[in-house]
Amino acid sequence: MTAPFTHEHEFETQDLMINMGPQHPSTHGVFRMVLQIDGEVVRDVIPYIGYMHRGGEKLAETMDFRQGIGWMDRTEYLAQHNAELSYVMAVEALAELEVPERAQWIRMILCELNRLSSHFMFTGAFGTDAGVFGTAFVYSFREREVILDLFEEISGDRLMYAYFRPGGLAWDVPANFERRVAEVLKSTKQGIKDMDGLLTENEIFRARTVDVGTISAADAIDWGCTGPVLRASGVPLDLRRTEPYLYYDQVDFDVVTGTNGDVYDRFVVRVEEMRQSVRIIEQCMERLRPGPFLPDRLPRMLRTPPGEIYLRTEAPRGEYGIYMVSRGGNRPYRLKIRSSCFANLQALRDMTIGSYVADAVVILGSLDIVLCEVDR
Amino acid sequence: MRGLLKSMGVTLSVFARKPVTRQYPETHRPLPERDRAFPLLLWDENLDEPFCTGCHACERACPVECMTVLMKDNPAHRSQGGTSTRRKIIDKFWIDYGRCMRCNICVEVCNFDAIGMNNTWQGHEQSVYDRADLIQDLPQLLAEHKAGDVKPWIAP
Amino acid sequence: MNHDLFGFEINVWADAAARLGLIVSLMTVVVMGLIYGERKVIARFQQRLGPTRTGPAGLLQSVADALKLVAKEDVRPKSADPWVFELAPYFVFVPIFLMFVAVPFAFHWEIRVLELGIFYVLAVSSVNIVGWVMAGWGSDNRYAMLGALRAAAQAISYELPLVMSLIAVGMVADSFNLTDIVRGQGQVPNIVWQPLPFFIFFVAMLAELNRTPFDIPVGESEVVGGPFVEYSGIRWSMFFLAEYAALFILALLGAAIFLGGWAWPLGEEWGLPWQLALTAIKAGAIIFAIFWVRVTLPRLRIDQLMAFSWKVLLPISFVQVLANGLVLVYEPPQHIADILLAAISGAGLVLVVMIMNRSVGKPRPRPVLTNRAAAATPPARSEAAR
Amino acid sequence: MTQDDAAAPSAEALLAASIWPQVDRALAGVSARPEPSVRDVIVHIPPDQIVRGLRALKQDRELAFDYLRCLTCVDNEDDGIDVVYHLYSIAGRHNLTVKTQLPPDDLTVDTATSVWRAADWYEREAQEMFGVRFRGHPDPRNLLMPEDITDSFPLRKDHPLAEIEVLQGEGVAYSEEPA
Repeated sequence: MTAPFTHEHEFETQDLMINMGPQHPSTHGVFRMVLQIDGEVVRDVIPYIGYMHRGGEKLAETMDFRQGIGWMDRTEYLAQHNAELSYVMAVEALAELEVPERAQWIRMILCELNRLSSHFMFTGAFGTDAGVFGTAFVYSFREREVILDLFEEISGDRLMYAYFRPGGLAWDVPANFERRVAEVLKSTKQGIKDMDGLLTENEIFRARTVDVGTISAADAIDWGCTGPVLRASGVPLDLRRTEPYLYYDQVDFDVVTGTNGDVYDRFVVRVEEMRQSVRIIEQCMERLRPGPFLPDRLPRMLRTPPGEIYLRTEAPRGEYGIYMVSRGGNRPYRLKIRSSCFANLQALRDMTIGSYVADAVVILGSLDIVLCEVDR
Repeated sequence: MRGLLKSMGVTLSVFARKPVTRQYPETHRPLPERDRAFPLLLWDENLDEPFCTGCHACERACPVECMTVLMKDNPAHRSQGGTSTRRKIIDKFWIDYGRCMRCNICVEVCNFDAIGMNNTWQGHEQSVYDRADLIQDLPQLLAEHKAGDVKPWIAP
Repeated sequence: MNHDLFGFEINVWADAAARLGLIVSLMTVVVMGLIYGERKVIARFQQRLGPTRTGPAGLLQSVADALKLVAKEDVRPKSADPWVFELAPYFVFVPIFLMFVAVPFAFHWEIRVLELGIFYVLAVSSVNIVGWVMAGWGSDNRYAMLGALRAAAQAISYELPLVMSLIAVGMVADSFNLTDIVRGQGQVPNIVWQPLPFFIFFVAMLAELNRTPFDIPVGESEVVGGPFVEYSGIRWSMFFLAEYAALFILALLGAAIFLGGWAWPLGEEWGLPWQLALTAIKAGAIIFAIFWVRVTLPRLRIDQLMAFSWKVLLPISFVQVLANGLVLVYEPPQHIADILLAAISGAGLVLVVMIMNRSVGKPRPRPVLTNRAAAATPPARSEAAR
Repeated sequence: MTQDDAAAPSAEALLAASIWPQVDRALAGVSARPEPSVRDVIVHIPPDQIVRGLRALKQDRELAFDYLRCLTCVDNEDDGIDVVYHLYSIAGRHNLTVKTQLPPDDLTVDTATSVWRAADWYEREAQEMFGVRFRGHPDPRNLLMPEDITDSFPLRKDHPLAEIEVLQGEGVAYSEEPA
């Protein structure tokens, strides 16, 4: 721990150490940071993580590939479909499974819907961090709820879907899927409009976020940031575009990048990404055809040949990578989850030093961390 | 100032909308057919015995090891002078609902369609004062389907 | 000066006691109503229902809350300063009650008519900051400390524009007596002549009440409730009683000083119920606006908040006072004076809005959308497929 | 972690078509051994040269591996511990996996934080989870685990997983695996 240092004013002052978290309301879970403040200005930040560490990587080594899917949900509880996707795609790549077309389209739709629900969660929580009395939170939860209802109709659970399987899906979507997606998208568009109108142009919101927590593109790359945090700095790194998986190379969408890399850009990039997700889903719905959702030949107990793969997909918070080492058998020899929040959080210290205490909260909110994913 | 007025306009327009709140304990949202609450065992009405033969498939597949299964010879089997076609049948079965993570794997691995996920609100509303009360034994697991309260959805 | 409240002669002390009792009971009922009202209104702004369980439509929610708070354990941290900690709520609470004395509800329907009513209200109201700082200091908690210092800085900064805006109105109304000010608005309310002071008053009121967007002393997401962070039970509820009572009183003051109180548009001849209703409607409108602002706007940061007070509101309120003084000293004909006052004040309001717009700047253009990513290097080369 | 048996017969051809020739050129003076894999090429570099190799990969103008995706370890039990670096170049959009094998008796490697700051937390995590010491790391405290646990490395294969206590069954003690 850095010793509190004194520095010269007209009179001698000592910096105040403030312990923010793990029970602080705006640390998004159990994150803790020790702020060293001089008046209202943050001199230093020491982040502490690990309160949610459950040894997930060790546990995953003991679970076979089907059991592991349920575990992936629990590492990323706001973008479960995306987390499952990385895992099952890693298994598919190792086991050389062909995934039927219908399953791929459905996966894409669900992942994008999940991105919407996750970004709604972000906009809501971020509004609360910026000091809107719950309104942004309630608006975005209203929309997220609609999406979760759809997920429940498809997979049976509201949060822990366990719906993707190596090779495809656990079962087919219900018959009224297309109608329901159209309904959800209609409500979602209204929700994005509400969210946008409530915050994006608001002068106070802009005063709070513009040029706060700025990080340059070079720094963001050096710290290993991904996702909207990196794109807000102007780096168009979107794995859906740079390393297309599923059928992302067959749909038309825009990679959203900001210009300044500040908190405001991170917010508007996410709002714009939500619009792009809606676009992607609409295109996917047009391309969705009936067909099988699992390969014809699927072993009862899936085993993979020895090998290793680092499989990454673009989750709402950035690159969600699964490094899977297989030595044969029905479970991974080693599973490393490359969490996007973990890397993004590293950059927090750089962003926060020199800003105000109130900014520290907003900057942390703009990273959109999920502590379960950070600590695993 | 324009942005502030726009924000105020958004909140005012929402003021005029209908509230979306559901009064939860009184009005339940209709659950979809596929909803997964907690696993329960199914009752074979034709033979008046559980479908479950105690084959341990679900117990072995459970990622959190929340199940305990014991089988026995079926006293109602044909060879014993009964009518049942099941040579073995479930003797004792426990599921710790407090540990279950509702992943649906037990339903998928079951060869007899003998276990299903409760898809009713009673399945979700399981609050008790003691964790030990969440451990369900065989009669409890069978009761709901036996009484016809639950029609679990099992993936085709 | 001392009007008879009940229409017949009674002992002075009995009269005082009766008035005091009236205040306390009125205050309690009003605060409970306000809390219920706020929860319901904010719920509707958020497409929710608000309290529904306690009593019909949740009407008894405040009663239930009060009972809960009274029954709760009154915890004091071991390291807190016992006297400062325990006395702080009273220092917040009592000044708010004292403010009630001068507020006119209707014609001849106030506790006391004070010649310098505005000064009295402002002087008394600024005492409660002592209580805030005591709460923050006595709690021995760094969040509380930070919140208390923020509260002190903010209260002092916004006290000045508040005073200046009311002085400007007092100049126009030619009196600091609240009753006289209200009576003088029988034809036209002061907001028409003095829109800028009304704006300053409204903003400063939000700051004095620690309401969004000026709720940095209690900001939940930053200092977790600020000075109250260590309080619980009855002491905590006293802070909130004081907060809502202050909300009510300042709304009444705003209604009386700027919106014509009970006098406009009905005049003095109409009966007491009408006048009370007018006051209530106007105060209610101000309170609704406060709730609306609270539910919509994010919180300002401390430096922006300070800058807004010292660099915008205070200079411009001085200019307003100066302009009013010039107009009134040279005594132009009545209608020209009126037009001048309104025009200057309106121009000032426009100026404030322009400054606000300018300080924030134009909205940034939408983020960059690239359909084909910038780098053209094909990725295929990097990967060796097995 | 070898895959010789699983590699396709034309491993050389695959490597030639991959990014390996450029990597080979950039890694002049570093003894590197390539290995084709399911997706990205793996390059093995001995531990004493690893930081030199990584820096060469980052600074090479054509390759420009400016982005450290992930850093982790794999416990190979008797063969020591692999440290695995997943690199990416944002401008060139190519990937590379770099591995270095640490012998079990000397789990020490130079820190990569001097190349990418992103390695900071990854190395701290690898250090507490595998017991690999990163020489020259600026802040080698525990990251995820309590600060006083420094002698136990949970992600190693020899670290036991806690038994699941079974609370039900014939008496509470029922825990044997049924036949």
